[in-house]
Amino acid sequence: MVDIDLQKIREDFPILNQKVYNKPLVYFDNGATTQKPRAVIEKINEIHSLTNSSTHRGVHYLSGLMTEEYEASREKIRAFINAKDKSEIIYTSGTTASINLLAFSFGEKYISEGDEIIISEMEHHSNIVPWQLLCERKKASIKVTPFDENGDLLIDEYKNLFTEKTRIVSIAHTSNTLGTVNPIKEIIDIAHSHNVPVLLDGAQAIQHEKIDVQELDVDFYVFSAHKIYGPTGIGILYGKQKWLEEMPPWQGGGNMVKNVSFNKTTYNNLPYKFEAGTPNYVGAVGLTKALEYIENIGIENIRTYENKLLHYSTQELKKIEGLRIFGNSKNKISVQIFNIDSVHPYDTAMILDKLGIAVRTGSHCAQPVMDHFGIDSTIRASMVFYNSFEEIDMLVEGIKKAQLMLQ
Amino acid sequence: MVDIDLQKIREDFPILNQKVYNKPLVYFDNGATTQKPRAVIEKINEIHSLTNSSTHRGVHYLSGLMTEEYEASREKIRAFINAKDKSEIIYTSGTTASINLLAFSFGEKYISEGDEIIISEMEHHSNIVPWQLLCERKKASIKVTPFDENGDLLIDEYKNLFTEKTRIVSIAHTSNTLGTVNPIKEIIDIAHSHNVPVLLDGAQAIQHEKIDVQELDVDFYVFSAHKIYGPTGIGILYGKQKWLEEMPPWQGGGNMVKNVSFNKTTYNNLPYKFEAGTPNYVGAVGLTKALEYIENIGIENIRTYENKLLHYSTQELKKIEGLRIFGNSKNKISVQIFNIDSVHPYDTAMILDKLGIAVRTGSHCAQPVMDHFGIDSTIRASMVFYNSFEEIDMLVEGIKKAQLMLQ
Amino acid sequence: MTINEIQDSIIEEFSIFDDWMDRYSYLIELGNELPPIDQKFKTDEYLINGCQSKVWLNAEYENGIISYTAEGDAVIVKGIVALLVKVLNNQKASEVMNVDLYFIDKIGLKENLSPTRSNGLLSMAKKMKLYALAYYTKHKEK
Amino acid sequence: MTINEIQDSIIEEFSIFDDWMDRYSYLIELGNELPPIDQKFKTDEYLINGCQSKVWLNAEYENGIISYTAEGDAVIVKGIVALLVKVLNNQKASEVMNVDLYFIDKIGLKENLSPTRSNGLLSMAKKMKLYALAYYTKHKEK
Ligand SMILES: Cc1ncc(COP(=O)(O)O)c(C=O)c1O
Ligand SMILES: Cc1ncc(COP(=O)(O)O)c(C=O)c1O
Repeated sequence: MVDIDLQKIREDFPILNQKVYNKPLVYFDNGATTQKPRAVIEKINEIHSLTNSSTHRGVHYLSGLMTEEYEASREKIRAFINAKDKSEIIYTSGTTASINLLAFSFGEKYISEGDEIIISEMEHHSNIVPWQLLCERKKASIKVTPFDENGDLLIDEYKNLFTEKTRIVSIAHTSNTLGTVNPIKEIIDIAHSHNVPVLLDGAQAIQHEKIDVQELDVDFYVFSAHKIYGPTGIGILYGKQKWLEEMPPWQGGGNMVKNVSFNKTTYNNLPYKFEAGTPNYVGAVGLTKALEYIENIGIENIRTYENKLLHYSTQELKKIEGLRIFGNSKNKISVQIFNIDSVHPYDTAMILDKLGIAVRTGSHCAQPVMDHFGIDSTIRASMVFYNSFEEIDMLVEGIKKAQLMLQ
Repeated sequence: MVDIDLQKIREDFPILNQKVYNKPLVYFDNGATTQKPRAVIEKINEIHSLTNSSTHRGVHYLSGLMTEEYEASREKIRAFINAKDKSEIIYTSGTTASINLLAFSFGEKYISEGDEIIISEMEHHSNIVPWQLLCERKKASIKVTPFDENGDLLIDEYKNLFTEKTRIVSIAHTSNTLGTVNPIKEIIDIAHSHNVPVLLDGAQAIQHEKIDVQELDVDFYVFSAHKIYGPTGIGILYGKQKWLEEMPPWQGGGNMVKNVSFNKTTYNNLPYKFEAGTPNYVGAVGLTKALEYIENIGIENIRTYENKLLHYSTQELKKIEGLRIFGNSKNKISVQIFNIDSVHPYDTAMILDKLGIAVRTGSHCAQPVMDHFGIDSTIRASMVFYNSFEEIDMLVEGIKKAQLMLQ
Repeated sequence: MTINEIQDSIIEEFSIFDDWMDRYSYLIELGNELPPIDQKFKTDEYLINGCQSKVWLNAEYENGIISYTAEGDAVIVKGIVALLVKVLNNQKASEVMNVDLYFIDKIGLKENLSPTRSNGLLSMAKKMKLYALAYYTKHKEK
Repeated sequence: MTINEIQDSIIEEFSIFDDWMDRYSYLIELGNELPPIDQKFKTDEYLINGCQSKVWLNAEYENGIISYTAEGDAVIVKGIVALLVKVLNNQKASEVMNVDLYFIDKIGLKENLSPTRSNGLLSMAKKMKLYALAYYTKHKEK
């Protein structure tokens, strides 16, 4: 296994080579969104300058070209997660839209009064609120799998949540706060033993490890392009064909229909049934370039390197007096949420900002996680393969400086 | 009033200066999607290379910058359509998503069994199917305003469609096939006299004329960025505050909430209540650049010039024997749908394609319009301000050549 | 003639064409000459997916030999399917199902069709081979 | 002192600061010194929108004079609001409501805050002026 050539990689990301407030940028807000490699930036440029044209519609050269690229992207994404068929890959505008699509469409078909949905205490709001909205409409209810002090799901409690009313499990593959990589195979197997399908929210997983949806036997898998080095406004819903075939459409409009009349409208085949309107084909092709970039570096190399970042940052942060890391699972991505005794995270982050270090503060769209620890907010530093050990040192120095100023 | 400096304008659009099959590209598929000026392309480039960061979240410099730009874009869009307040501007992924948002959310609140929705016979599928899906769910029904042989709506028939069950009118500002610019002021006034709100589908209007939503007193207005020289994956729903305040959210997720707990979730203020998940902030800022570009040329100048293209193309196409134009309203944008006696439109388009001329064939996502004329499909040539009279001549020559080969 | 002999003769025929106009004219001619398909096959079931205009295709089988009838509503597309029929009609199903249709590349048709349209061409070819495979398998089983 | 005299003295004070660290240290000091707001005002009603941490603000009015109490959960932000209180506290409402807060630009605070944070600052200033306007209008009407 080769290691990461950090210098080369950092050259691939133009944004990283800049200064803010005259300090070199240290970008540790990758959990919110990742930066884009040159290959993605240039591809988007190229489309806009040379090939832009609406897909599936025109009979002309450019339209043919764009359609080909758009569909080749779908095939690329299929291969990336090893879906069985490319009709199982639905383009959406992001993870949030993917979950909303599913909650609506699955909900219309399979959820009725009294039914139950299992989620977890560590979910992102995007994997809570769509289900709450559904439950309100259908008078169904949500059951919550708790996590322990390390940030690990309590699988025994999860097992006990199943009843004959359970219709679906929707759980983060990886938590955007605690960083926990959940035992998804176990989660899926348990659900399947009750004949309940599983949605995995892969927003924080797909960029860190190899996903094989067939091997996992997962029913639905969702993620956002912008968190895996691709553009904004595009995301994926993977679903097993048997479910997608049965589910009704979510949005209506151009492209998702076969025949429209005022008496009877028939819907298009998969995946188009779920793709209404002009697609974000620029985003789709941009995503593909990002996936190719990742593959060239090697997702296993990325994982190995990020693991080192995780361990180094854990070790160094723990040396800081009064600093508490939340989320200490043994199975964790390279993200750290933490607070410092008697210092507001926002103050620390303001000072870090001035040092050129971009972290995030707040509840990270996961208020139940904050509630678990009885806090309002934390600092989050999320590191990826273009970050360095030196940057972690700078973070630690910055925190100490802030501590000095603030305490 | 200055006229259009065509040469300069064409230089602003890199894609136009290329050859396909060794012929200069003549792009007449603007109804499907428009090309992007350099200003838009470069702005997207700049964001990806210099400022990309998730909005509304980080406390750090880049995030602050992107948030500013993203919200300044919203203000720009507000000003462009003269909405009262920027909280009335909701970002969506496109016209289709805007209409689906509205159909769902308005539908949840105001539509119940037996209620009626008025649309028209010339709607795009994206303004038909969302209402059909709603009607299926709520057991409501759709009433259709017909159009006459010229492609003008029959306003008397429209008036007669109102009952005390009518809940909303949703009609194209401008038809994507017939090109008809509907008498929207009249349509709105009639609806309002029945206390019924109106949605205008502005997908084919916003790029051709000045819109003032307050002067129109329209309740909802929707459009797509990619049809007004902006990026894909971003669109707008304008809604009067009083409606948007009352309507329930459509999608749930990050950003659209104030507080999330498993017992009770409260929603964010407008516009965020309707914007779940990481926004397509790159798209939003790109759209703004497109609007600025349009304003620099002057929307009135664009309109005047496009009118000339319309008249010239009508005159020249009519000289072709056996060619029939569908849609002959006096109030029309520069789009032509037509067929040639005993020739399949697809054959003509294939030959035009080889001559470098990009037109569209098919039902243009408006099957009811095709049904009206008892046909399956037509050719569509949609012209905008970067097209030239010479290009129209080339189209006419191309059609004649095709006719010779095919008849 | 064997399939390959026909392919070779088509390649020769096309070699004298200078440009796409000649090719299209020839396809139009072929299209116009294609005998109509039986009305009962002009249903959705016989439609080929991936074509942007309508193409209906039917195949019959007798004594190991497969025969095709086809029709399209656009004439150039009809010409393309006619070309395929010309090559594969009345050939052994066992040969058709595995045939290498090298003539497509050689006559410049693929480059002459925009990608989505060459998809249409490939869908037709694929469907024809599938028919052959289906009949062959069915009759071998007996 | 008049509002402008206070603004000028703050500008002078800040002029000796070389960098953001000095400025932040000063704000932290101010923040720590800010007297706490009455507990009953620490409710959503008194929260200022547009700040990324919590800031509560209340104003009282007597004989044309407006006085402010404020608090924040983050100390630098509290320092910023303290600075505003320092300038506007116990001044005439009629002056506060139209005041030009030129000191903000002059002390390099706006450049020193990322745009969303300078928005927070501007929201605070706006809210304070709004209080003044509201009281002024209410009492004039009587
Ligand atoms: C009149 C009209 N309405 C709606 C749409 C749908 O727009 P989009 O595909 O960008 O969602 C279009 C264009 O496709 C249109 O022309
Ligand atoms: C675990 C998780 N789920 C869902 C989301 C929502 O993704 P998006 O905002 O791209 O829709 C995020 C990121 O914000 C996330 O981290």
